[in-house]
Amino acid sequence: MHDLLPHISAQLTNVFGSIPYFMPEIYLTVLFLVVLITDLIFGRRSVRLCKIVACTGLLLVLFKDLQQVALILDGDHVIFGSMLLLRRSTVFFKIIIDLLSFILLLNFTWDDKLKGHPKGISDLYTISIASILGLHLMAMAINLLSVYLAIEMVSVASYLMVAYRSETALSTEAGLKYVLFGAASSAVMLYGISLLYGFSGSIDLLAIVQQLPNVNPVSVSFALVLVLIGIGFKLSFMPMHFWVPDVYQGAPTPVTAYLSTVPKIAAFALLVNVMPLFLFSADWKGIDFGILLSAIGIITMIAGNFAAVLQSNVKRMLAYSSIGHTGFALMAVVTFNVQGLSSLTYYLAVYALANIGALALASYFSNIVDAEDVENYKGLGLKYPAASVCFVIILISLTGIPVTVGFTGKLFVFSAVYSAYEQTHSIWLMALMITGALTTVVSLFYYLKIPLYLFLKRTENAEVASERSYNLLVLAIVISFLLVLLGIFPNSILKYL
Amino acid sequence: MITLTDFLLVGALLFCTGMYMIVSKRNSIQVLIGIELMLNAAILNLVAFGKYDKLNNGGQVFALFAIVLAAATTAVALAIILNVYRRYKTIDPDEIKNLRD
Amino acid sequence: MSSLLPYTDTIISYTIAAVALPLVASLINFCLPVKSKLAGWVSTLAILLGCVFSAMVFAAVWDQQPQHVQTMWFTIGTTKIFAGILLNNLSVMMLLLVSLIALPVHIYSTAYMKYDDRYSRYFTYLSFFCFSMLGLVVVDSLVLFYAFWELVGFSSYLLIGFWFTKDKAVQANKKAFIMNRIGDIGLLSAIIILFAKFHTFDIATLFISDNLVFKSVIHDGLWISASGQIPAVWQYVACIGVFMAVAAKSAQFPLHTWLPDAMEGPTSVSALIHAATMVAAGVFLLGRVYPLFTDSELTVLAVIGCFTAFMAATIALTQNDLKRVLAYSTISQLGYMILAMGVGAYGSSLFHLATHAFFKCLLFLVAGVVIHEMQHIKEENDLDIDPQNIQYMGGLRKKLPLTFIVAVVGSLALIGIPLTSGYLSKDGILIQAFEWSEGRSAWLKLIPAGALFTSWLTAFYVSRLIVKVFFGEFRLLKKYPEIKLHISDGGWQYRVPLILLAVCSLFPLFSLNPFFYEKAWLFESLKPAEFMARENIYHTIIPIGVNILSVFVIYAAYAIYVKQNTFSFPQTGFFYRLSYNQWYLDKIYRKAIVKPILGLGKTCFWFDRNVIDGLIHLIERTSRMVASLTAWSDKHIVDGFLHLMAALVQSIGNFARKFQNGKVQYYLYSMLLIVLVLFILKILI
Amino acid sequence: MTLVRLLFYVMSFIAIASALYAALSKNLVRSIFIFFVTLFALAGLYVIALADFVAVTQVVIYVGGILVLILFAFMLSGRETLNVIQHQKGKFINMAKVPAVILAVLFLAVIVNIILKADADNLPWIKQAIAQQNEITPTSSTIDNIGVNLMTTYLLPFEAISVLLLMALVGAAHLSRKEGGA
Repeated sequence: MHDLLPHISAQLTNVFGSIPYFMPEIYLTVLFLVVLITDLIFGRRSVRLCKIVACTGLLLVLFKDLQQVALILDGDHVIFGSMLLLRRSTVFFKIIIDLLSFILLLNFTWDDKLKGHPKGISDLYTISIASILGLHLMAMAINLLSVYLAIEMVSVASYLMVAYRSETALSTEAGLKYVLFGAASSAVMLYGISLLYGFSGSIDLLAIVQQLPNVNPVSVSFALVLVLIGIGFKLSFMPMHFWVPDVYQGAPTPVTAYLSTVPKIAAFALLVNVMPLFLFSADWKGIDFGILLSAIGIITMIAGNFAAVLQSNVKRMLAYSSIGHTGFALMAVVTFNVQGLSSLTYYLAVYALANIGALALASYFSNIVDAEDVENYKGLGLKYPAASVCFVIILISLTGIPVTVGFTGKLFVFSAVYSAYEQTHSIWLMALMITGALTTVVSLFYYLKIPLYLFLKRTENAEVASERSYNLLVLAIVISFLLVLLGIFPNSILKYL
Repeated sequence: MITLTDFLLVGALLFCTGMYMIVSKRNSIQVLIGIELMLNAAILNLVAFGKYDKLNNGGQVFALFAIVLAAATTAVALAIILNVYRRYKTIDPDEIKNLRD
Repeated sequence: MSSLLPYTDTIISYTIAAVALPLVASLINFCLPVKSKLAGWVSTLAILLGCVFSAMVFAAVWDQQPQHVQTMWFTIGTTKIFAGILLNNLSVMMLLLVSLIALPVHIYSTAYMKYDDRYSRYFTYLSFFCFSMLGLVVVDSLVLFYAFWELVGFSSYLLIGFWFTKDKAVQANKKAFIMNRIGDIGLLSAIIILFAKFHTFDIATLFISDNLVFKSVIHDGLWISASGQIPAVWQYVACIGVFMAVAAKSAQFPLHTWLPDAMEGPTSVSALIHAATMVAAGVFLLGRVYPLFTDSELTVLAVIGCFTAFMAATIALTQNDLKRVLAYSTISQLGYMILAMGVGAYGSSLFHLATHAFFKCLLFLVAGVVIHEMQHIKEENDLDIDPQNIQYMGGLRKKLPLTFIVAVVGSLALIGIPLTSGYLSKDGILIQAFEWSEGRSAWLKLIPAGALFTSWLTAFYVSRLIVKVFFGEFRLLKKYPEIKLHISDGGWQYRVPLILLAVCSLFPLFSLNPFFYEKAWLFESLKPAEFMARENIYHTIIPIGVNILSVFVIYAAYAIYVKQNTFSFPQTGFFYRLSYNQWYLDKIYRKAIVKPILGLGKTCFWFDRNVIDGLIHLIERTSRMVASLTAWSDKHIVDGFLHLMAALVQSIGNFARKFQNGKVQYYLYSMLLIVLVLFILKILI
Repeated sequence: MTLVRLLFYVMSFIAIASALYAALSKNLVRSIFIFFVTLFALAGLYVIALADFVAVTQVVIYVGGILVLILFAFMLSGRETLNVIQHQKGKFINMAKVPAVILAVLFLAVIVNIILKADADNLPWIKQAIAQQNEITPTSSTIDNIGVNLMTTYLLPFEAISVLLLMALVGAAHLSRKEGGA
């Protein structure tokens, strides 16, 4: 006690000084409590109310995020005793996360299957708000403790969301697989963290980075790889991707949309934050993480895209494709430079937008004609032209064909990697680019499968379902419009990144 | 004097026992116990090194957080396992494979 | 970069208006109900206004200072990407040409598609196509160029498969799509290489004002320019890429096969896209990136163009499907344009592009009328015939007089008979090809010879077509004597476009002097600076030689196809009637001239039967062989390649999927095992 | 000194042996109860590592919380669950387990290898800590120090974890309650 007495006031000043930089998160915490209380007071009839509260609250948080843009003009801020870091890229990641989360929260009640959940979905709002708080922490964490805590927070929330429809077998099965895989990964990660702490005597990333060169490189590599497993579990890159198809398929569709986008963005933000751990000087004798990540990226792209070709369930196919996209985004990470970072942000944002659109349409078709498999999409294109055209646009964007924003996203990543390649002439970057181009072609095969079934295959039954999910349709139209618009004017976003 | 390496070795043994459990046990609850073992191995490491971090207590505080988080995860996992038992009448992870390629 | 002339802004806004109007029309039509008849007029009005704007732009820019404006589009890293509009002679010519051709086609379509269930969709697509094509010709950046290139392909894809309930249309659609993708890959790689080499996408900087490409040289296996040097192989790859794109879009060997199949689309679409505009995009691309090609690469172009022209012409000889014959003739004519590019006749190539657009569009619209009427007969009498098969036609000139006249004009232009526009442009190509081959190796002399021969073949198949359709007896009537015919040229929506295009196919639009192609104003503005004046013998010999022989060939065709069953001239014979109706009173004239001519005709006929027919059969057999060879390679090599790819993808996919057996512990095991192996390797090594 | 050393070996032996038994046991209930022993032994080890507060937390949360939770879990789910879960077929050594054994043993070899390579006792920061007397001695009390730290340096995680626990509570309650119940 006496050792710390002199520091207490300084520490407290630090804490109070940090609060202005922490406003969105404080709002989120309050929002969490408000939603929770609304849920408790109004019980099962509170779905609408919870939704309204959660969405308005999130808009407020978004507003606070935007205010933070002004705060970072004078440089980076380390807050709460080196727990969190607020910097330019973090703020943008947070804005993207909140925007997408807002769409996703709206989306929850639009899926008939999830809406029909007998226990009501107001708890889902509580859980997802807590999860968004975790995502915020993840995007800012620069301390092993905050990293671990944030990952766990998001993970626990995700387990709950996946298993949420407890009345269906598939949802619980997905939940079981997810929780076992996730808990095991986080245990492995914690072991790695404990070793890192042991090797450096600190849980602060910057202090660790300074200490690590004094330790045996192989040991350090081992600890780092174990930490990477925990992050990789959230990012779902090879070999931590095995859970993805099962979980995405089993989870309720809006939850799949949630899982496949925002945690991924936050995890990339986290990976960027902890990147200093993986950068070593040239005479480093341990594992070269640049090469390791490149190899992982290549294998992930191949595994995801090639396996997707053979899928018939739409959600499962999108799951594999999201693995492929992770591999592609990793490509931007391994450039280790600013341009790579901004292209990564852009790519992730547009990927997430398109993926939400695709899953919203999957929800839409599941609502109106109970179609889960590509086979069931036969001939729907003419009966539901608007939705089908949107689907095509969204898939074109996911593939990365021009005029849509997916193309510019891929182009930025490629150009970032290429400029890095021109400096380093690393064969791995070249291999990444080649794999990226190749798998983009491969992805055409499975993405085009959906339009193929929608428009070119004939179907016998001609009836048109009367009940329609207009909300989802509007969402899809807005998203596809955005995708095209941003594709034509890429600078409108890019100049801020 | 008990060296740090001794603690680390004990931790390593526990970790590998836990790992054995998570890949081999035919019962989700035992898999969960395996995970707890792995967590405990990590906590042991943290505590052992924490001895040399008197001022910041990094290791010990981390250990506390890890214990609490383990409790939360376990609670969630058990809730899910119970639901799985209701639907499948088994909690053998190997038997629960409706979702597959 | 932009010019400071005061009217620049006006010109640019006119250009934008011309390009954007069809897009607006397309969007409006998309919102209209499917069967709304308003759609046709919206599109037509848009293209009409576009045409006016294009004409104003054309008048302002033609032979004047090129206009170039651009604005910052976006930044990648430190590279700024600009977007803008580049107007020079080439692009304003294309701008005007496309809108000018599109206008009659739009008018025609309002009648032609009248009874279609998806009338407004058709115009949505058609306007969208016009927008993409117009955009393509004015943009200044290779990136935008590529985007519009894709859009052109996409809209053509929509239109070919417009009747997607027909299985053949879907197949044709797929084929066109795949072939065009191959070309797109080529174009994309060429663009990337150019960007890597010169760090800009700007067409003006690359090829026109700074002409970086032209200033770069290939030396010692390196491609050198001010911005650095890279291995010369990239230059070849870029050229191959461009060529792939050209070959796919402009249907050159070996990527031509999609075009004849693309005739499954509505005929008006064939007229606009697959005859006049889209297929010209490849030639236009060549025109844009012309400085990229070195001399030897141009020779390759010439060889391929010549071969394509020849091959397509031989195939056209034996086709019975009306549109198919025209499709092959299109391929053949595109071959001429590529050939012209290859021999350095840059101006002639583009000139031919312009003239060809008019007369080929005309011929397709004629085909549309004929097919429409045949379809009408078919439906009215409930016959089981193919309305496109020329074997069933004949003698239609009496039923469709206007169609017949314009068809003859179009055909003569296609053959290249004097007084037509085709004569001006095509003979220019032939003459320059001969000039080019001067002093080159004997093998290269085959190129102009081949082109010359092809032009006779052209004369033959075109005459055959016309004769079979319009002359002789109506063969269908012979087969089913009881059928009734209620056919006519159609309403003004048919007549006006036909007349308009027919007038444009004659010489006055292009040159006041009907015989010398050098005098055509279009050519004069496009020709290279060091153009050889009219000084050598070719300028006289070739036109005369070509045309005299062409006339014989036309006659031969006539003789074969009208009179094939009789040796004496029946009363319906052309010369017979000619003499009876006009020269009957003049016995001397008849005895002195007609008899010898008839005698000559007989000799010719004998010659035909024994020599030309033999030749034709030989050619036919050869072309059949070529065709089956192509089919075989399609089936075994291309398909085999695709199957191999599919199998490869499948096996990799299956490998990745093998891990997904649904058992979560297995997943964990795999994950841990991979980490373990990594470390065992790390520790041991 | 030797007594502590002896205690360490005894505790370690108990911890590892009981963990192994829990791992190899077919009977779930037996497995859970022997896991108690492991946790107690580990708490002892924490005490030896001079982390008394962590040791107490371990006993309170793990033994008192998690294990009771696990036991409750299948007690609540009915008698037949207990029977189904308890009875597992198979021999003590099963061929199907061999890959798992190989994995675990090889992993152990790798970890031991890297631990020995790291040479934990001679790490620079530890030497520095000893030199600066930043080392917990058996006489010093750590609890107040931890308390102060939790309220200052680790305030953020401390608050964040409360949100996490609340969320886990809401979620777990949602999942376990009967359908149709409010």
